[in-house]
Amino acid sequence: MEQETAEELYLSFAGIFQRPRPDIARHLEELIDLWAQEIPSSEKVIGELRDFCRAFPAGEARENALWGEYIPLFETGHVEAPPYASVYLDGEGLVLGREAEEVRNFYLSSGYGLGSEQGELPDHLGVELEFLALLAGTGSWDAAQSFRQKHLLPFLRVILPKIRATERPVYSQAAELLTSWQLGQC
Amino acid sequence: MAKHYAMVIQLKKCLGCQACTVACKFENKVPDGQYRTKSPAIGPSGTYPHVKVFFEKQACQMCQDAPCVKVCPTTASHYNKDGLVLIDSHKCVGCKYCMTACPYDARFINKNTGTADKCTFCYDTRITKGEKPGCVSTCVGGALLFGDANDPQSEVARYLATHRTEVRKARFGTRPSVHYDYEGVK
Amino acid sequence: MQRRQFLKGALYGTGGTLVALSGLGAATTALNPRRVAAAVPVSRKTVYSSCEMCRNQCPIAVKVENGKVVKIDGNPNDSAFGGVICARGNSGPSLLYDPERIKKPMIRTGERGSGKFKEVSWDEAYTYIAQKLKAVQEQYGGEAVAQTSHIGPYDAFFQTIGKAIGSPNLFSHEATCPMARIIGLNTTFGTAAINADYANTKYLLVVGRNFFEGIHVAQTRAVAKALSQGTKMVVLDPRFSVLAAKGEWLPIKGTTDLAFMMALANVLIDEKLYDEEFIKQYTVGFDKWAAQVKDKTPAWAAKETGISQDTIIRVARELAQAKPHSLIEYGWRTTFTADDFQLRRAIMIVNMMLGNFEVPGGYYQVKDAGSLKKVPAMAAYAKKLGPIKAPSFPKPKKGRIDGTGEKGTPRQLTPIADGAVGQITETILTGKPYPIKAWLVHRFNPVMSIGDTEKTLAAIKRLDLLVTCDLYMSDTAYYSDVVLPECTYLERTEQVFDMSGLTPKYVLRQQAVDPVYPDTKPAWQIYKELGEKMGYGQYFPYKDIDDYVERQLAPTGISRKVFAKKGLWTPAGMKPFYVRSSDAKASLTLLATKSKKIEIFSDAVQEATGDGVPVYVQYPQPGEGEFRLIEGKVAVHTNVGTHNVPVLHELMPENTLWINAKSAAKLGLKTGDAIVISAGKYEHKGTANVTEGIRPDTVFCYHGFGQISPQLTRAFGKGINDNKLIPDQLGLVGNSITSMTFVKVRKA
Amino acid sequence: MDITWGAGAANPVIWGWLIAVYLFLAGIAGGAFLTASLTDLFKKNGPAKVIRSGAFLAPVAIIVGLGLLVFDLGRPLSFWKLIFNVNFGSVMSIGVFIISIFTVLSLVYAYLVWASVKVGGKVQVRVGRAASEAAVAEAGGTAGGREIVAILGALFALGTATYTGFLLSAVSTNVFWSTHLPGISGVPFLPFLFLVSALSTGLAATLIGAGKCEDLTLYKKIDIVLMVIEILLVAVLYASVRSVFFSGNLAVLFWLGVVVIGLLLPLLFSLYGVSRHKNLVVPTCGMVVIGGLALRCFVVYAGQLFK
Repeated sequence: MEQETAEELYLSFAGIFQRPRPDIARHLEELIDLWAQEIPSSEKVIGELRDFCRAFPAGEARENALWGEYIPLFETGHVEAPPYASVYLDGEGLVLGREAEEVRNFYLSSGYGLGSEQGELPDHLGVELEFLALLAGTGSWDAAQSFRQKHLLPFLRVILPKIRATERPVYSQAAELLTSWQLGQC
Repeated sequence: MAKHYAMVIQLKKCLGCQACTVACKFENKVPDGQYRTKSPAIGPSGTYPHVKVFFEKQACQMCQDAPCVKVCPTTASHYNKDGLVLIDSHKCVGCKYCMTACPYDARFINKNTGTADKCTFCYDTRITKGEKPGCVSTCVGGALLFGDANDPQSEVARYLATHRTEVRKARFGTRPSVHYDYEGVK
Repeated sequence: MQRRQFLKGALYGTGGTLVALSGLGAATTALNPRRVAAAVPVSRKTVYSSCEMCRNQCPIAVKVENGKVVKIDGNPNDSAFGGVICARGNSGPSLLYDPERIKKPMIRTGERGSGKFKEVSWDEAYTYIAQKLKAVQEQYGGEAVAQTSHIGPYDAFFQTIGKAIGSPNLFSHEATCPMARIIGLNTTFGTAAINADYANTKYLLVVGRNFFEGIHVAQTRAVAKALSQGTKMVVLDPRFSVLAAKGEWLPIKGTTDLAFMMALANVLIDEKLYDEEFIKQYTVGFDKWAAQVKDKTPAWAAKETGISQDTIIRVARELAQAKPHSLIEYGWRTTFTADDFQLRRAIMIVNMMLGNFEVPGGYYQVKDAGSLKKVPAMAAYAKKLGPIKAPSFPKPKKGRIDGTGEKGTPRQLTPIADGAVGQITETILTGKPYPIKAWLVHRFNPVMSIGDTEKTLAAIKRLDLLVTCDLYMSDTAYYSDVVLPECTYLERTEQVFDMSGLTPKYVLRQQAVDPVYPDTKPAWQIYKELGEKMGYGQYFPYKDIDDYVERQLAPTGISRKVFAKKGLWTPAGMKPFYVRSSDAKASLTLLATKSKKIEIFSDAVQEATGDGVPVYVQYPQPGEGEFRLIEGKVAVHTNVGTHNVPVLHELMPENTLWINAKSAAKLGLKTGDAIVISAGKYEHKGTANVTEGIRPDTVFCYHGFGQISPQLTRAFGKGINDNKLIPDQLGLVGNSITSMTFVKVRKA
Repeated sequence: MDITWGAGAANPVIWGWLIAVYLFLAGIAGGAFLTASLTDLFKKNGPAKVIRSGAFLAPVAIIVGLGLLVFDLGRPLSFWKLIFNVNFGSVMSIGVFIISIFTVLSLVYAYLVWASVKVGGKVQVRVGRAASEAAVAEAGGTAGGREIVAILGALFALGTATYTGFLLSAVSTNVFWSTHLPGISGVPFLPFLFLVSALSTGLAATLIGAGKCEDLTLYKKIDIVLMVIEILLVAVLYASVRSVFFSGNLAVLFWLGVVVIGLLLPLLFSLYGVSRHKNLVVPTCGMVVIGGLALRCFVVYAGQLFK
């Protein structure tokens, strides 16, 4: 896969799995186009995503709809799938475990730190994807591979099935697409 | 003279408050849903209004004739230089033979490591630093005494010399180092 | 490529979560996280702070490794704690790192109760709240805003908002818990700062309190210490609590404790066993009390209480024999009956008949700076904290909705800082005496704590604004318009607390780690920022909490470093101080009553209720097929606040209904059976726990379970929500009444 | 106070059905190997199908069994540590060596039998293979190496079958598992029971595998003897331990699985079959095998559920 495409894909998923934001919500259709083009996927998944866009035209309604799914999925709702790797990989079900520390150190060793504005934990799904986009963008393939193998994939293997199982619009489809792109299965 | 660490549990002072249960979890990073020490309620017995209940702290009894050490196929379970039964997790394969042999149900397979796990009297984290085990130092009721039974001046040795205590399941001849004082509860 | 530009702009621009570190370019791609991890030295420190897994603020020592809390112990520098902390205190890291905490301010987007929210910035949240409050204020007046909190350091900031708006309707949770005791003490001693010296008592009679399940580490340890030294303990409780298991259990009929107290007084007078000298020198109104208990014989009390006459006489004699080192415990949650405060007064009056005031093993007035100043020999130890000077608040235009402070009514006795929190829902629903349209809630959960859950929910639906600040999506937060995420106690510093006992003591809660979720904030900051947004900045005249602490400490000469090093301050060289330990006739200059006497007969109570000494009121007992529903605490949970904390939830995920074996047999119930508990208006499902450890006419469950916020994913719907069954009924002084609900039980 | 605070009770069953099946398969392997090798050694021109069936069954059963055992480990990938850390006081540690050697021997024996079949079946011995293989192939048809492997293998098969009993009986804190032979306190009971059951089930499984073939009367008679011994042993067990072990769900497993299906019915079938010269091998042996599995499950669970 080309460097640019990889970067774009990572960015697109980072955008979706980070907290809902007006600009991402506005450009959701473009993300769907990108996925439809680059990821071998079923018509059904893309169709469901497009249905969502039709049901919630860009604007506040769409943002609120995304929040309505994001919060119970990741935040304080039913918390069906806490988006932090430590919760799964450290066995204690808590955040900021060893995995978070290792990921943070990885960022540091690559020359990145967490911005203070967003206030996010290092092992948030969206942040890890964003980091890979950065590496892909700068052509740091070795680092990207190493990070992907050690941190992203083990995380994706646990969290993506959970997100898919919730059947929440947008998120479960995005998880489905990310699964087929990163884990090579549908 | 070699050390012989021992614990005395004065059941009448145990409030069943579970401070020890939780302290142990954090001191030893025990995975969720698993415990190195528990303090279940025994009873209530009797009939209204003449009722009794007490709590019995249960953990590894640090047997001097330990069935777990005897059966362990890899010598992972062993006596250390201070006479404690410990597990070398590098040698343990998780065959659970020790668990079938332990009459006190003190062992479990650690969800994170896959190896047998149990109370160590906080050997590495505390007692080698001259501190008392985590459960002892957080005991709200002051029910737990700990020290070197071979040192006649120790609190434990003096207590054992002056009180009638019992060991659990003495019929198995395991010679535990954890002594129970049932005075006032039975 | 357009979308590429968009994506880059969106994520790498100002919006990016990750930023390149200056100096290290992205060129450093030779990655080896292990090496990096190894290169970072393990930094270890211990931060002395104060626990907040419940309200007792026990001093703790927080072990921090590489910026992460790994273990919490009791603060070993405090001899009352000796490095000990309870299960809840131990589980702090489980709360701190829980992925289910709320992390950002949220504004409701769906219907109330739909659970649909969006996350917003703090500024948006403040703006939203400020606008809504202004609207309410303009339309209905500042008094239409009610505020409730549990009670704690945050009140200094939280309540400032309401005061600045001009609302008189600020409430604590005290009415649902200890308020009757506070009033009992206020009206007898002129202050509620009366503590008991449990560790040194020789005989302890406990009235319904449960030190070993409702754990207050210092007091629980003191009681345990007394027991281990041979102190005899008698426990009056319809249920066989863990405390009862450690002493003599007297399963008293519910709501008849006052009869027991009066009979004790009757015996003590009849057999001339009370401390006449003490009564003469230090008290007023004893004759009126003596007249009141004259006919309250043990035989009479035996019928009332279900405890035999002989036992009552024996307990009275034993108390007298051990006096003055014997004590009758004054209670913790004091919400048994409508006139519960009179029971608390009666308990203290019988205590005074034992002459156990200001002696080891008895009661004493807290030796804080204020009281020590009144004792010349001790005045040097009094180091009063500095005030935080701010302009005075506007005077509320109307009186409180609950009548608190109204002369000539029982509510004149209600502390103005607490009020009758149970009144709020009634007022919202009826609009009487005037409408309440906005409700600010801080670390309190009215849905689960003000009796009648359904009524509270109905009231919430009538509000224009409900704001809740909490750690979790509590039941109340779930129905709120705005939810504000506070950071936990481990992530914030707070003002100095006065925790004086037999000596003065100050404790400081000190931030142990940076907020785990960076967008959570401490209360002081939240309300200062909200206040500033609303134009009330002048009421928050400090830069930050450190500035606040500096101002508190300035006049005392105590250095902040003392707290960094030890976590607390007590005057060096001062021994526990009992006024009467060496001189039984020493004058009690520290007494806070106007009469300078202990008021067995209280003019204030006389004025408020017409009963200057406690008068026995007979309350109904459960009829055939009915049970009195009582509730209590468990050692591993706090009220309704910890049931979703992972470790504590694991230890006790749900409660059961205790029912006596004989009563259960009549109903054909076995342990584990699904049951329905009916309180008439409402029913609740539950599980039966058949036991010998409860009166046959009583059922019991632990409080705080069966939570109704679906967003408390662990605790949701597990067990019995007793609060749904208990009506929102207020006692004379506004206290909740929680021991007078009768229920029927049937197999589900 | 049944539901109070505090940690709940742990699951009493530490070794579950995986281990029971492993013990069962190890027994089958031992019994099958013995059936094959003893036939091979002592019955000149014995039924080749029996030899073949037993020889092939043994390695398959033991390897599947070991697979289950490894799968049941807390750390399956570290099973090799069992070989490098030895505790001579531990029955399991010794057992690891017995079973490992037995597995190797059973594989070699199976190969030799397979090779001989090829020779017998006029399959060309390929030339140019490794010398050892050639030697083995050469030895194929006749005694020589195969005899040695058969003798050694038989010893280790005996060891394996007995070991499964010793593994449990060595847990001295488990009242049921460590039951002694009545009157002889030093001698554990389970090894005998498991050995007899192993022989019986191994033989039965081998006969099923052998299919229709020459006269099996001798095997059927041996099987009857084994069943009678096993019935006696089970009766002794029943009489010498507390009845609680045979209660609850386990009562069904014991009475229906072990006693009726595993012993009484096959015994009746066998007697009937032998006396009437009817071929009832498959149903009879099938029941014996099922009974053997039921016995292992019963013993493994009973020892843990009731303490």
